[in-house]
Amino acid sequence: MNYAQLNDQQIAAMLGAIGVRSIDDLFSVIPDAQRLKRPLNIPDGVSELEMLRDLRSLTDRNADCTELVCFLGAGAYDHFIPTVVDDLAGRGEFLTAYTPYQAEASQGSLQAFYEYQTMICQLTGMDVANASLYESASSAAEAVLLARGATRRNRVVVSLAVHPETRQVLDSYMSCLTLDLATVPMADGATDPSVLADAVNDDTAAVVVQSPTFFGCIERLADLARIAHDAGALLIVSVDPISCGLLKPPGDLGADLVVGEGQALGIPLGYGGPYLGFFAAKEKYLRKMPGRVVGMGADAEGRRGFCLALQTREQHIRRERATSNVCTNQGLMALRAAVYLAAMGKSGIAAVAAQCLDKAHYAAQRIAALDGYSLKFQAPFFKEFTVQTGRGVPAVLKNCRQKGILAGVPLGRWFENLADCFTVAVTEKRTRDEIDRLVDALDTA
Amino acid sequence: MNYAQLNDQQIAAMLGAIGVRSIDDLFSVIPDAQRLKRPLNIPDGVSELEMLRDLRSLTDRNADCTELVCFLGAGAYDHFIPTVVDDLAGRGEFLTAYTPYQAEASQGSLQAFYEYQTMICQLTGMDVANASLYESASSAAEAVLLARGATRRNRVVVSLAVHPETRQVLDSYMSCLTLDLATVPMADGATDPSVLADAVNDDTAAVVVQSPTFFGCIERLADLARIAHDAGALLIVSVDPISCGLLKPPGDLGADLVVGEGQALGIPLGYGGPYLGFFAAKEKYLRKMPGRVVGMGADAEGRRGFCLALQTREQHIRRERATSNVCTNQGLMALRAAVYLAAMGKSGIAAVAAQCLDKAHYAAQRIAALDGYSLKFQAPFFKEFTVQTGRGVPAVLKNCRQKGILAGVPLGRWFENLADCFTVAVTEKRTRDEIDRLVDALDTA
Amino acid sequence: MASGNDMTTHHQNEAPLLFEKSTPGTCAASLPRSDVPAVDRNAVIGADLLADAPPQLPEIGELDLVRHYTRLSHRCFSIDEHFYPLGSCTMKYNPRINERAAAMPGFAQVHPYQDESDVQGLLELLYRLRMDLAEVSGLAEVTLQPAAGAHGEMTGLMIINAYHRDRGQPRTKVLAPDSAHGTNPASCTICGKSYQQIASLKSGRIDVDALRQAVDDDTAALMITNPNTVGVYDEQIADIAEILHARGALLYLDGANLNAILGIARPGDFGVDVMHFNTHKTFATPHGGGGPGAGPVGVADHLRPFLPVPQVVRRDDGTFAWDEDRPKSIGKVRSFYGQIGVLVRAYTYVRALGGDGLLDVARKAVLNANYLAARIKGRYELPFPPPYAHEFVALPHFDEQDISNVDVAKRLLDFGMHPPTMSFPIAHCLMIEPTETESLASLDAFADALIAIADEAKDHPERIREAPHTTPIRRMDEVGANRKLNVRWRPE
Amino acid sequence: MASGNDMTTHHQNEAPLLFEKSTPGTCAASLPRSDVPAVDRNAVIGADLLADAPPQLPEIGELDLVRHYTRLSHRCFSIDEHFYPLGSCTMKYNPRINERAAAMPGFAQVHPYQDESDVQGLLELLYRLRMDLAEVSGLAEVTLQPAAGAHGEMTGLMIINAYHRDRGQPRTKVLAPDSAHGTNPASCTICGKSYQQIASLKSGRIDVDALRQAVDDDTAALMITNPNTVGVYDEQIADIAEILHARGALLYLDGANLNAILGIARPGDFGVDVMHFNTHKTFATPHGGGGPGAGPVGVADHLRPFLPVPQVVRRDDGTFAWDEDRPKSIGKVRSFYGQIGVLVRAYTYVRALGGDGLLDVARKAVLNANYLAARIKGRYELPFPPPYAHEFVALPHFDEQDISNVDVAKRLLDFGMHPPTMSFPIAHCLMIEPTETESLASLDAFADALIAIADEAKDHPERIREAPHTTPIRRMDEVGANRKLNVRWRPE
Ligand SMILES: Cc1ncc(COP(=O)(O)O)c(C=O)c1O
Ligand SMILES: Cc1ncc(COP(=O)(O)O)c(C=O)c1O
Repeated sequence: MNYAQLNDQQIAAMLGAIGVRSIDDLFSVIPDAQRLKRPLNIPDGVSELEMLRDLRSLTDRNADCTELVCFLGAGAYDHFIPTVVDDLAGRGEFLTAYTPYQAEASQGSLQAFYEYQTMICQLTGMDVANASLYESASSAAEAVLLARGATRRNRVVVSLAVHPETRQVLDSYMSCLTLDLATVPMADGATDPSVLADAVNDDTAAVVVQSPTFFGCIERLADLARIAHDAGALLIVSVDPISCGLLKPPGDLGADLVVGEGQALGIPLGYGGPYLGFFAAKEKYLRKMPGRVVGMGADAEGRRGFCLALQTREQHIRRERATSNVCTNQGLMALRAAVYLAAMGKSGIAAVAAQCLDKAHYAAQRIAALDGYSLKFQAPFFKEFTVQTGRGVPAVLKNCRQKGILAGVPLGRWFENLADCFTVAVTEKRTRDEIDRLVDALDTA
Repeated sequence: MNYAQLNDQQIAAMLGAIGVRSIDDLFSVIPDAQRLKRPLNIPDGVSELEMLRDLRSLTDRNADCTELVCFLGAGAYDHFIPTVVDDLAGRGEFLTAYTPYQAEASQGSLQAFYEYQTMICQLTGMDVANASLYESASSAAEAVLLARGATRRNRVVVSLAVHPETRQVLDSYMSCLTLDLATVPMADGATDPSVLADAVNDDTAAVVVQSPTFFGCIERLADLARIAHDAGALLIVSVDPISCGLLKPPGDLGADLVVGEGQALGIPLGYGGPYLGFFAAKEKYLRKMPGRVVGMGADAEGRRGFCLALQTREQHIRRERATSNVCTNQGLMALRAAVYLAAMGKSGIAAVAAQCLDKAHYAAQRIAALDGYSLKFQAPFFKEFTVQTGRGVPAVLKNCRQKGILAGVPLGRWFENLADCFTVAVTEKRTRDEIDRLVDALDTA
Repeated sequence: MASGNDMTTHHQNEAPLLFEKSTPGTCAASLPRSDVPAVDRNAVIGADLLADAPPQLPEIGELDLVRHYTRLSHRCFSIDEHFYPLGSCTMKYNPRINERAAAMPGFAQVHPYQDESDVQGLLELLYRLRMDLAEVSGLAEVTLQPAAGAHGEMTGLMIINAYHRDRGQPRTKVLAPDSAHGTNPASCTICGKSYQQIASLKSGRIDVDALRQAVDDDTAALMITNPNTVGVYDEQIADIAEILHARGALLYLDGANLNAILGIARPGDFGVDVMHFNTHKTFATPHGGGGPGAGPVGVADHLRPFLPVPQVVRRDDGTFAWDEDRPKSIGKVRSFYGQIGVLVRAYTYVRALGGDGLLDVARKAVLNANYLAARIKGRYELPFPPPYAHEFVALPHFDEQDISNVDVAKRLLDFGMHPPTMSFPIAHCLMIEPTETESLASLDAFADALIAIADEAKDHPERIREAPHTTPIRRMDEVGANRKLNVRWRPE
Repeated sequence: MASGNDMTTHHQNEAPLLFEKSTPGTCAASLPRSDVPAVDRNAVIGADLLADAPPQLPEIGELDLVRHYTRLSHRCFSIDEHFYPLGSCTMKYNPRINERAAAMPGFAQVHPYQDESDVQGLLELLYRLRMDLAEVSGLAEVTLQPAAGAHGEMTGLMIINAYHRDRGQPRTKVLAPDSAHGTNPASCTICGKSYQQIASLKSGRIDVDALRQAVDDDTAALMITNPNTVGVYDEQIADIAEILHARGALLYLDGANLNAILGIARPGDFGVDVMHFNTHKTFATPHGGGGPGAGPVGVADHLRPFLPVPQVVRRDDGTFAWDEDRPKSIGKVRSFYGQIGVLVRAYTYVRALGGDGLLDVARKAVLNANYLAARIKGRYELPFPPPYAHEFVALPHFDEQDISNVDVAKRLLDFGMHPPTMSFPIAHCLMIEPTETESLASLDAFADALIAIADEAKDHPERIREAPHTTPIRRMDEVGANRKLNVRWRPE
């Protein structure tokens, strides 16, 4: 394929207008020694039909969640996505627009992002939100950087119950900086408040927790907020946005910064990306926030309009003193989340959350009643829970997979002491029949 | 699901504004005896997720041409459709617009149809074209009605080499009218000119032929036109639009009216519909054409604009004296064809036609070389040809199907004397490897 | 693109024709290189049959093609963006899930001549839809074959024709009230019937006395729309059926307005012998800028022998099949089986809503229409008394200012709303059908706009007469376009 | 919707906020009824953890939702409709086939924790892309993990940091020319590096003497863009690399402008140690109104040990896997593996074009830029001498009329064209990158528009200063919006 649109006569005329004899002449500045003297070693281009065949030959070797029954979670969830989300967010005008620097030419995307920001605030109970970051883990890292700047402190305390990949990413981000990262252990699948209280000191910039935790348990955020705030530290909460359809939002429980993975909000599993990092904060941190923020104002004639706000925080203006280096964000994913949230609305999000709760508890009860399986933790959970089994996790999961069921995420990879555990996530999309099939498969494993 | 958008308070307020107490009151005019006193016996409504599951359970029981290799033709062809066709013709603005009666609100669709009309003329070599009819067979019937009106004659001569379903439809249309339908036999897969000459008389309104014929053979249209015109009859040609990428168009060979199946122009197989009946004519029949026609003109300020032209031919104005009863046509299919033709362009349509020709001939040669198979006809063919076999057509086709190949359309259903034949269509989409697999499957059948 | 007209919006820039953008040598599509030997064309085809040059189609690169059609799409009003209260057209929301359904490869990528065993799921879908439509209409059997409403009318008339012939009484006359849609008389002509118009009463209902006088032994049928095109349910319908049946004539129902009575009253129950459905009205399949639709036809028991072939049936073993065995059938009215993709959408709609949901459709469609009527009453003449069914007729009475219904329609465009149906079924009227899917806010905005225009008629009549002001073109000179016909582009 | 502003176009009608359209009780989505018992929430969760009420999200029916976003989409400029010559952003055509590729269930519906055996096709795709990018860049190994260009910069700097540490020589300073993109210095900060700016010469090239002076034993790296952001290929690059390497420092290439040298010159061959790619520039993945992109990072051989984990690898048995075994790795920079859907698009683009096609991209991108420059030369100042790479900088010199580059940009909107990049990399400039996918007609229309504006600056300067005139809003008061911040809606 070739997407250029010039024919030979046109090229000749253009070269004439430029005043050179060949396209090669335009590259004359590149010294010979710096040139590639052979064709790129990349297969020849193909037509659309061949390309589709190639892609199909690749997808044929993937087993996807339209064929399998997915109980995997751990940060990526098989929630239902209304058809309108694809159709509306997929419109070419949204897809092929750039960042809305030219406000007058971008009122559509700007308004959509303003509405997105608002809905993220409504979900999380926070005051303000940005227009997206890459995904949850790097958003958590950005939150830590904000906390460091806001407190001028250099220690960060992270709960062991935070997603291990998030902790890994925090590690990488912190490694270049003079920032201490301390991890506090957990009790019953959630942060142990007494250990946390000991770990937090007056050089602590932030406490980072996740709720529900990586193990599915709901954190008692109010207690954790008190501990953080008592020490002058910020509480950073990574939250499952779907859980906000049912649980008290972190903003009501003392969180200073709320981040999280927006994938659950209308974004396909996509093998892990592109996803959506959302970022919400108390009002006072607005000017320290990373990423783009859309504001509402007026045009020269006083009509309502939208534009990027607080650009002076950003890299293209503030350069090395910017609040973050982020430039390209996840605009289209934020749009998807916005369409999803607007489609669901107040009652829809509550219904999704309620069904997750009911179905996860139905599954947990039935699994716990099986011989050789038990629930690892007693703390309340929302849509995901940790199962312990003496039957050998890999064998159990493999048996389920053979029956077309993705039964859970094994924990041994990250936690040696939990090698006999796996987490099971149950979304509103799962049917009782599918859960029963899971239970049967586990039983016969 | 429910697509209404009113809540109870709104309904109450609306009833108040109307001055009735309940929605039931609005139906008070319907006498009790005329009412249905029970709920409709249609299953309860379902959510989107359940609906998708239901649809999936149905499609799971269909074997489609993305899994099978399709050599079926006979009026519906598995041609390549560029991705842009779906994306552009599928845009909501096109999809959910009505017939462009309000010109100022419909410049987009009007221009697209004007361009479609032009490209149909460019393809067929005709002067004018309408903005679509239902599909090829009813278009042929409309052409016959035009010819009857134009000649005030009452006999129509149809070649046996015209698609049998087209002939059936002509039969139905004619059966209510005082119109005689005569069928002329064929010689070597095409219309027998000497028999045709005898069949045409001075009450003959039109001669209807198809090229390539149902059996794949290319008609000598110039000869047929001479016979028709000598008797004062019109020549109506149903043409494969793809063949016009390579063969002399009917307009250059004397056709008065050209119709055909536009499915090959970017429309999916779709089990037979919705398809696209195109209709082109010599200039002098413009005012007698059925269906909508878009014209170019100017607005009040002299800018170029488009509107429906010659509406006085149509049913909403002329009622029982309209040129046709057609109202809803195949607008979106015409748009698909337009996008397809514009995407392919002059060189693309020539390349498609050339590959059809080459691949069909490669397949025909290889099949003819097999033991027990021969080509039924000697006349030149384009992308489709008729194979004769002594091995039993049903068994042969079944064997191929078991190997994932849809080998051809058996002719016994329509022609007793051709029960040992089937037609094979080879589009540009088929690979040499697929053809070789077909040949192997036939060989081992 | 960069026209000299500097103050126009970017949406209003000229949209050049494909042909004006053509650049030789460019192409938006690509094909694999051929992997078979090239034949000698002169040898296998013969020079006399080969074209001298390929057809002179435009040549456009992919980006410019995308821009072209994206821009054209922005020059269309559509349900997806605008309130679209076209009377008798039932411009309800076209659910996106229906589009997804129709695009599934198991429906969209199936060849019509595949063996029945390859398409059991699709045949079951068609069978279910056939049964659902029979249930909705109260008729004995439904064919899914006709391509649109008018095609359904023709099919119905062919069936009626065959029925009378079969009884040895061929009949030539078909009646319809003056409010009938233009396709009714046109379909009569295409079926070789003579058409006779029956007067309507002031109330919009049919003049039963006139009907009684018109019906004779040569009357094949009456075609009626109920609720009719002025938005009135004609409760005389059972009597009308009786009058016809007494003389051996049949009652044909134009089902365009079925939306108003879904689940409430069934044509089969009030005496109808034949009817067509418009899936693109009642069952939410998109209009596509003109089509495709689908026009299934339902018939009472005595007409079943005459239905088109093939019919989708369920065999005793539970499999689904096409049945050709109907000796008295009128035959086929189109190739293959029907507008399958449209029928898939209709099926999805019916099943998603369910029986209760369909009833709710009728109730809210009627509520919305009556509410709109109530809101504009006093400012527009409503020639027929309420309550209305799903639509109603309004007359702008601004004659003193020389403002026509067309002017009002064009002015509505400036408010971002599509006008109602114009001058049908009575002269100078607006025929308004809001449908059940509109929100109260949209209804109110439309009523407000109509009232604002009525006000404007006093203060700024020229604004209305010169409307529209804000569309990509100003008012189209349709007379001029018809006088100097240009229906295709040609190189200069 | 029916605003009082009667003369505006329907595209320009107010677009109310979702929240202003909210109607309690309506919902665009539907869920199956739950088929499991409802739990006692207070028992299993506890009242203290339960929300008192659901979040106050807006409540909208499906039709109004579709209308809302359709309308918003009409209020965006986009490549699909407009010429969009944003310098340094490479706004080329985003092929539709790439969207189809990314949507295939085998890519889009896969969970990141599925077993490798379930995703062999996808892993092979990623592996191929990894190798293709290495080939394009001439570097030893590529990671696909970073989420965008800036994220790639950060990843690259982390790698550089780890490298110096590993050699026992931690270094704190990073240099970059003054024409560097803002993300370069910002990425330094996020990686704890101090940032030092190096002057550029009049020719747009880096001042090598200044560089030589700045490089010391604490210099971790120089970040450079080549061709740089003024559109000039800096042929000193090999010398620059030598200067750095001589002092143990590394050369980082910001790959934003890779489009200009695809298949012609490779960073790895001219001395680069680390670079990032922007798939959403060079490899035609859509910008999506801000993102997502992807920022793969390539490194020379000596930096491979430090690449992020996991890496997609091909095992000896021909299967594909994620390799975590890289003891000196910087770890992970994001969760899971990267922007997979974006990478699928990039793969599709690379493979569809092939090696030759990529070379053709560079040649035509450079041709188009130089042609545009030639067309406007004389009317706009071109501060750097040609030939240019894929982009160039122009200065509107209408100062006498008090017309700024921003005014010109806004006026371009009235011509239906998106403005170039503004005031970067030098003050008051327009930075213009047409890309290779534009037709000559589009280039000419843009040149004509710029020239028309230059003319207009003499005759009607106010038209420019007051532009835009034709967009949904007139010129936005950005200062006011920043002064009175409103970054979320709240009920009155
Ligand atoms: C009352 C009535 N009858 C018949 C028709 C014709 O139906 P179709 O357009 O589907 O052919 C219409 C369509 O507008 C109509 O409104
Ligand atoms: C020269 C240059 N470097 C870096 C970046 C940052 O890349 P991204 O936006 O993908 O983070 C950009 C993007 O605009 C750029 O133009």
